[in-house]
Amino acid sequence: MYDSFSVLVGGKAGDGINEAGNLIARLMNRLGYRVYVEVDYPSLIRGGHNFSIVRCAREKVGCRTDRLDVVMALNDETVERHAHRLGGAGTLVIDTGSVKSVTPDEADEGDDDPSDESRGGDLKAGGERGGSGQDDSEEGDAECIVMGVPIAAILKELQAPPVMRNTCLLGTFCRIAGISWEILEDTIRQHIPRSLEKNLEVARRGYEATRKRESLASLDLPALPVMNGNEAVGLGLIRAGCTAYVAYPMSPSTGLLHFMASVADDCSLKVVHPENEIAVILMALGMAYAGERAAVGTAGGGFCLMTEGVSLAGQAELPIVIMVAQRPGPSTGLPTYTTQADLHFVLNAGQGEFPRLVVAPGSAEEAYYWSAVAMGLAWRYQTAAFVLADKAVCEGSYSIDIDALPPLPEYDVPLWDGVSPYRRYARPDDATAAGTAGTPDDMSTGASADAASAGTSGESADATAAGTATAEGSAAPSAAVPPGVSPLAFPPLPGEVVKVDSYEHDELGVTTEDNVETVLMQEKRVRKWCALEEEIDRLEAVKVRGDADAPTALLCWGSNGSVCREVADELGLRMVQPLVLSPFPTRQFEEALDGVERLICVENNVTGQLVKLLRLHGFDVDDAIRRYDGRMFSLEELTTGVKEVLQ
Amino acid sequence: MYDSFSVLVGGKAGDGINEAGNLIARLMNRLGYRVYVEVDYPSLIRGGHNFSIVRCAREKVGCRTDRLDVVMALNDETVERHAHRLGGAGTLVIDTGSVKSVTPDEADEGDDDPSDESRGGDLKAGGERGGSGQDDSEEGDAECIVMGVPIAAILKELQAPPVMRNTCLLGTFCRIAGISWEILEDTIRQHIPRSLEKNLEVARRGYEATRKRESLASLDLPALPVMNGNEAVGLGLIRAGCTAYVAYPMSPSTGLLHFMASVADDCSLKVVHPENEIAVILMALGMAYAGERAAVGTAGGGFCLMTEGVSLAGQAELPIVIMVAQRPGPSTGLPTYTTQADLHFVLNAGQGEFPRLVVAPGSAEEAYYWSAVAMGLAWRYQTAAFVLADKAVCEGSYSIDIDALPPLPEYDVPLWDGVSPYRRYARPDDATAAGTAGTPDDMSTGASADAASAGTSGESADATAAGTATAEGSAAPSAAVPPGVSPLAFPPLPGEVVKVDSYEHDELGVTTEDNVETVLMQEKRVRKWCALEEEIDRLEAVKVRGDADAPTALLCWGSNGSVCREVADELGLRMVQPLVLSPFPTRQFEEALDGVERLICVENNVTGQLVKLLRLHGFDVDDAIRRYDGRMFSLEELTTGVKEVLQ
Amino acid sequence: MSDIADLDISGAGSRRPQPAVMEGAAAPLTYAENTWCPGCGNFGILNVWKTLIDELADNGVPRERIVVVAGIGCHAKIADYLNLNTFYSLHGRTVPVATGIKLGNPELTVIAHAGDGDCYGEGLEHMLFAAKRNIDISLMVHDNGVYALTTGQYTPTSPRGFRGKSTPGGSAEQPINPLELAVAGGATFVARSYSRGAERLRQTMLDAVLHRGFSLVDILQVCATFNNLYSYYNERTFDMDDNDPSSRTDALNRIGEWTYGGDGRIALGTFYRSEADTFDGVFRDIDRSSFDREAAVRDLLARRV
Amino acid sequence: MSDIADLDISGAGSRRPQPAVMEGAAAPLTYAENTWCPGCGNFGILNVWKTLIDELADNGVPRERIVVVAGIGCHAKIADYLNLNTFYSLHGRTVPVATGIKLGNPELTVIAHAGDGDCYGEGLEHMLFAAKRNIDISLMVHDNGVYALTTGQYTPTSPRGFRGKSTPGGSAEQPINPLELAVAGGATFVARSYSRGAERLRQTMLDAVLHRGFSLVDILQVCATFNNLYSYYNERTFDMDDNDPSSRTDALNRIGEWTYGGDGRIALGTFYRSEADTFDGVFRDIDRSSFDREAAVRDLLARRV
Ligand SMILES: Cc1ncc(C[n+]2csc(CCOP(=O)(O)OP(=O)(O)O)c2C)c(N)n1
Ligand SMILES: Cc1ncc(C[n+]2csc(CCOP(=O)(O)OP(=O)(O)O)c2C)c(N)n1
Ligand code: SF4
Ligand code: SF4
Ligand SMILES: [Mg+2]
Ligand SMILES: [Mg+2]
Repeated sequence: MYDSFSVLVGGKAGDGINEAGNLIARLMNRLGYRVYVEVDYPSLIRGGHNFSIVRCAREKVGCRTDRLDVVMALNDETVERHAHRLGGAGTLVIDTGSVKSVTPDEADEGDDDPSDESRGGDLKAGGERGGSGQDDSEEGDAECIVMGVPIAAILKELQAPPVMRNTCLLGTFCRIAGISWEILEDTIRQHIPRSLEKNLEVARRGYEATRKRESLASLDLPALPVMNGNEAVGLGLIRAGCTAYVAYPMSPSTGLLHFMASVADDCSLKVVHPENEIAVILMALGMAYAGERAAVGTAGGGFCLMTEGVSLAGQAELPIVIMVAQRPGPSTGLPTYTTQADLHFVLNAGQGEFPRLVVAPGSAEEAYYWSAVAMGLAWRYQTAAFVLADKAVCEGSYSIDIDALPPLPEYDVPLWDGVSPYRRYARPDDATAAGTAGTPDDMSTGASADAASAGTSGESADATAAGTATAEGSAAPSAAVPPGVSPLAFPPLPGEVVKVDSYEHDELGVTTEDNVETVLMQEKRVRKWCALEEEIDRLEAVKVRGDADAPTALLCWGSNGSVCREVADELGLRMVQPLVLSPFPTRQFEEALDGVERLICVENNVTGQLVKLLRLHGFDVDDAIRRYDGRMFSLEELTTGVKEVLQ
Repeated sequence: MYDSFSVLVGGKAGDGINEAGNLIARLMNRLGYRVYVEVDYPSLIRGGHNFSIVRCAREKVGCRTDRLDVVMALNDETVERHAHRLGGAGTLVIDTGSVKSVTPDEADEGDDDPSDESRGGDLKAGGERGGSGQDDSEEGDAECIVMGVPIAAILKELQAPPVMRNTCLLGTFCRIAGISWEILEDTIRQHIPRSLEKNLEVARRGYEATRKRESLASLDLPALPVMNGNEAVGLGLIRAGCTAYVAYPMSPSTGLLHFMASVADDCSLKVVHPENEIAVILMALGMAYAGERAAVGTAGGGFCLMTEGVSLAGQAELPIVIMVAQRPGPSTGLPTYTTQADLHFVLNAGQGEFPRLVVAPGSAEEAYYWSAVAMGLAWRYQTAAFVLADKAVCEGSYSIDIDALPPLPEYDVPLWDGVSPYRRYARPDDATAAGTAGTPDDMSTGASADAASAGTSGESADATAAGTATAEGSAAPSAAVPPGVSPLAFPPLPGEVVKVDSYEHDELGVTTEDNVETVLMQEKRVRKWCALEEEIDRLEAVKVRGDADAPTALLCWGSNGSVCREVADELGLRMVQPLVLSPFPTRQFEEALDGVERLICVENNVTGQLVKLLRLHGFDVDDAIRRYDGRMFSLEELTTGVKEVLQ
Repeated sequence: MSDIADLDISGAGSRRPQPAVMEGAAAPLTYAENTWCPGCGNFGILNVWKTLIDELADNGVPRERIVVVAGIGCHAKIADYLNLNTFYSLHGRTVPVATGIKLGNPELTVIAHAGDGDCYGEGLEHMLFAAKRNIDISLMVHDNGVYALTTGQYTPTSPRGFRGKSTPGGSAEQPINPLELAVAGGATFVARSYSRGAERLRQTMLDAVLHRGFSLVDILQVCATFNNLYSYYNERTFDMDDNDPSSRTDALNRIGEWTYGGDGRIALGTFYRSEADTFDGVFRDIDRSSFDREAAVRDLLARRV
Repeated sequence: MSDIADLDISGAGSRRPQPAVMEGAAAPLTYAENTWCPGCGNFGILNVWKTLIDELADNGVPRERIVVVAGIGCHAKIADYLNLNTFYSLHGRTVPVATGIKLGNPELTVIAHAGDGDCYGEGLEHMLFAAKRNIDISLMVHDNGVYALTTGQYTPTSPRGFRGKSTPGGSAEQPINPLELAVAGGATFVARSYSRGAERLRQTMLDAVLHRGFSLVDILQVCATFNNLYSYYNERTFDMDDNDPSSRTDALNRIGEWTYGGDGRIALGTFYRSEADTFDGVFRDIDRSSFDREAAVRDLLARRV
């Protein structure tokens, strides 16, 4: 089912490896393949080893295979580190101008018959050649066919600029893969429209320099857009009404800033890049006060500087979407690699207690959908909503099909009726709530001794806190005003004032230090939180794939969603992936685990952050598979790892 | 056992209420009483209602009682809010110049016989008159004796400045309490040495204006110093070698800055107040690099700005002590009130995974002891150590007896031997550790599939990670170099360099993005963490008081330690208080709960942060009592609350 | 069961405090009790607001279009007192908040009230970037030379030797000259005023608010409790009447006459004023009326096939 | 069982990478591979260091007393390359780290290498406070007018209209003039240099390091990849030889001649230099030799009885 074809392009930083990978991906996409591109590069502009792995399949995929079909090497290091991953039928393409460690096999040019005709449309399954690390060079040289292309010479001859190296590579790839010149030309026309003629000439020479090795047939599937997670987050935000994006560049979130800036004019977006991350979040909150749907994006260190603003959003009840793109820490760490080590930081960032939504998408599609949800819920509940991404999702490119997603929920924003005197922090539901339980006297001090046992029996909190709104509007729950939520309005408002406050405050938004008022406001915020918990239960907050009845389940979050799904499919396991991490979708999770006897948690961190989150919600994990070197799991690595655990 | 005597002084902000309370405390202290002073004031400089409650007892106490013996009112609000807390035998003293709502009872001045001679040395137990809020004014006026002192008139007559109002009050208090003029004079000589004669004159007039109501005898106990938590933290830091304190003012941590600044000259301290909290922590880390034992202090919003520095301390392995003083949030919240709502923020602040120590003292003595421990362990393990305090501890004043504490552990700092080439991040124990378990191949990618099951069986992690050092030096464990710790050295170091780095790095401190090196460094940090976990197990990291065999236990942390101990003693319960919250002292905690059938958790927050921490470590709580209006529990409130839970 | 707070949090309603009654939409002040110390210079600034509201209306800024942003400190309580749109923000962060509001809706008139610790200390960079961008907001700094609300420490404008609670031996630092920094940073309106002298202060604040672009008014606001400089200022301040606010050089010279300490005479009034494009201008033209989000998304996707 | 990471984390030792071998204590550079782009101006700065080390030694600063602090950005890799004491810190935070090191041990000579995004953007306030305090550290700003390591966005010194990836339509902001801000902030040594012209750069860096007090050298460092200004600078730069660095007015005038963009000529050299007390001086006298901590604690307690 996941039979796939994998191409690796490797070279030095500055060689345009990333773009080359993307071009190949787009080309395969035109043939109807679903693609996934993983990019691996160090934090520097030139030099250093970069590579891009393009995996193509009939089904949507989201992880690399160790086994490669084609390796295109622009430097010796690529040959050294990756050529051994090629199977016997694989092809190593070298730029003869820069690769010196191997020489091309005797080329019988013109022979266009591939040795393996059966390949078209019937890709080999990866996984036969498991291995433990993508740059592990111990397995010795592969026995594959080596083909040479004198890229520099070609460019020189045609007086083409160095950037056209990629076009040349693309031509070469097409010939090897048995893709027709027409499709290649088409792709170039769309994606490299500048200097078209020259590009076509260069591509032609790359095409002619090699010979056919495979026959990748067109599939009868529609071509899908290819997009990385950063762009998909942007798209989801825009879809859900985002009008402003504010950010300071920081890997791996920078792509979202670049994307938003590039589409600002087309999408009526205000994009601002201020002096630092403190200014970022405070500007965004200022915008929210004025009625703009603002989002911000950052990574670890930049997020640290935003935490004070996060807490302000909690107290002032201002909506904001924050994308946090995880990269390995602590501190500056490994800026261009991946991790899942900021979960508990994001769950707890900012002083005090207030509602927050945390969603963790694991692919471009999920990034689109859940970013839109985050924007909708941030505004409906007037609080901070996080899109917790990781580098693998942000910078990995995926085929994306938004029509395959469930329809996006449309979230109402409770607005002021324009009649009653405007109070920014009105608590219209105080009275309703008061009817339910508790004695006034306890609550006057915020001490709730008698409510305590309710906490452990666990019934009354549910019934009261989150129950009020649904009782009133259960038919169209998202249209009613949720408990704890005050209707919004924005200045100018003739005859009224809009006051927001970082201090504890009364309903108008005037500072108070009164103990009763404090209790009421603390509880207002908790009521919103409980309502938000109910709200997310209406979504598919926990995804179950693979064999939904299998007693062994792989559990994961974020970018591991794809690789786990594939391994689960392959080994006949269940795959469980919570998409919402706060409020935790306990009910759905329980349901997802129904019948599970063994739970294996897969994460990219060292302390087991999802395991800890689950323990907090009463779930135990049986086994853990972790990786914390900044790299993703390959399909084979995880398959082997899971098999070992299951032995 | 806790029979006590309580005096409340109330007035407007700016009236010097705090100082008045402290003077009374010092006076009682000279009589051999143990005192506790709670201060309650809003976040403003003038106006608004302030009060100080001084509670005196034979035993050490750390919470207020609702029942009051003497109320000294400098404004009508004090009478209105607090007079009803006086018992029939209580005394209300009013400044006749400013209090108009009541008039003094017929005063038969000169009658020095108290109505209740038996009182001296045999204080009444508080708690008979339970109530739900300290400023609850619903119970109607108390029937007590009202005495008047014309403070303003006295000062005017003697041409004394307004600050001497407190001296006058003190005189009045002494007469009422039956304290001899000699003791009063003595206290004034020590604590108000400026304008001594004038002060004595004013005190004498206050003394003579009223009459004796009690006879508080001198106890035959030594007088103890009275100190608030902020000062005690400072003292502990200084004791443990602190050489620099860097801070930006923020309630309720400001007192620590003021204290350190005031003793800087005497204690060879470098005290710096920089432009903001970002500069604070980065300066402190710069100092640590240069060899200074630096500490910083802040509260919620300021701590947000330090989180990036916290993570830097983790990666660069720089020692630092951070006092975080909790005040109610979110955001600016209630700056001068108390809470325990930043626990999980502090436990998780900063991107990435690295060791951190979090101690939570609940009194001045604990603040002293655990701040010293924090400084010692920060340096021994080269990481961030937190003193997580709350306003109640920081600004509450306690009798402190450092000789009653266990001796302070002296923590060795592993230093460079001066011989081998210096490597700031040397991992001498790699080899040792490698012998124990795991296959190299897993670890090369940081994927530890086969180690996973060990995690759940829970044996190997212990044996390997934390075991290496103790095996080598079990006799004097704190002298050996703990696993994962690299010996320290500071520039200048002729012939060597000291490189620290916020990126992932190799042993010398040069940046790396290598996957193997990354894994080794991640594991080095985890090894330190596990060693730290072992280390804290050698301390009394979990305190058990009350009836240590009782099947019902009150569980708490921070400032609730005192009130819980008292309630436990009174109701025959066990009291359990973890002093270390990270690494969590699981073993000791388990032991502390041995035989417990019912666990009641008392906290000042709304979401139950300690409950959640316990759940994370496998412990469940049966009942919860919480308060989240910014105020502490009084003895009576908590007693009532616990009784209700137990019904 | 909810995992959020395992508590029943619903019982407080019946003890709900009655909100204090507002005097009506036209009143300049809310019901909030004023807690500044007697003699505090902040009263002078608040009083100016009472007339400023109407004056602004006369100048085409109806009160509902005014937004006041405050930091944290004594000065900031003005947010509670003013019966206007307000954003009571964070210590040191008035400027980015005000900038965001202005960018969010350029039709609003945004005025930030900040403290000297707040805006010349904690968040100095923001003021300089507001100046650089020439964002059309006004910054009123209640410059009392002290962190007042935290009970008296030196600030960036305290003179060397200032004995605050964090520098009991006297501060070792020279004060900054915030006006010089603002001009160097690109501010297009820079003035100094004094919390005493309502008419002068009113005029300067009005000019600053009506100025198109970033304006800074450094208001010598006396803290009666922790840094009582009334007599110092009364002796030294004077109204400039001979300066040329259009000349940057002249402005810098006049600004340099007094360096926040010492014996110089203290000029009050507008030092500098110029015209330049504003940053919020960039966003004025955005018109979303015909923007179809679904179509835009599909179009962006199509480009990535 | 440990609660920290329920993993066996001990197996990696045998794959331990061999640390690269250092050329010895006397080598100016470490074994770290240089990854700057060909033609990058950072090479010019690194090259100066090779001779600067010995020159500083000749001037009484032995190499072990030198500490180099770096931010995060292309410039900051200098921390890896230099075989000196280094603190590779955070983006925007070189100055407080350098300040802390100097306060921690005033005998050290502390030099911060920062980027323009780093130190004029993210953490601008710190530079101004270092100037205010006149802390004896030197700040070398690799001013390439671009966030290079994050692949090309405008910085505070990029000219208006700069088309970076965050401002594809052109930046709407005027650049700051960091030298003017530094002088306004109180810096006692302010210079500009160019990554081309080793001799000039060496002299300026040496002067800055030897200066007692806060010194700023704004180095026009060309980013060959994202903002190649070689020909722009080559045409416009010249060495000042007629200026009076002791005159603040003269300095400000010369600094104002070129405002980080446009067609002015670009003066290189030292604009301003003056003498003043340094902040680290306050802490020089601390002598802890006879300090008995136990006794001090008991004494402080006794005062509180
Ligand atoms: C991030 C942060 N740090 C510190 C504080 C504590 N704080 C509140 S007000 C204040 C000082 C205010 O001084 P200033 O800005 O001069 O205002 P003033 O009180 O003098 O009007 C400080 C430090 C805070 N609220 N937030
Ligand atoms: C707090 C924080 N924000 C953002 C980043 C991401 N970041 C790394 S380098 C850099 C830009 C560096 O630009 P500059 O300081 O000019 O240095 P250059 O690369 O041009 O030498 C940024 C924004 C970071 N590391 N930390
Ligand atoms: S402390 Fe100072 S600034 Fe604050 S209200 Fe009092 S006088 Fe005004
Ligand atoms: S990107 Fe620019 S600054 Fe960075 S190394 Fe390359 S040329 Fe130098
Ligand atoms: Mg101030
Ligand atoms: Mg730069």
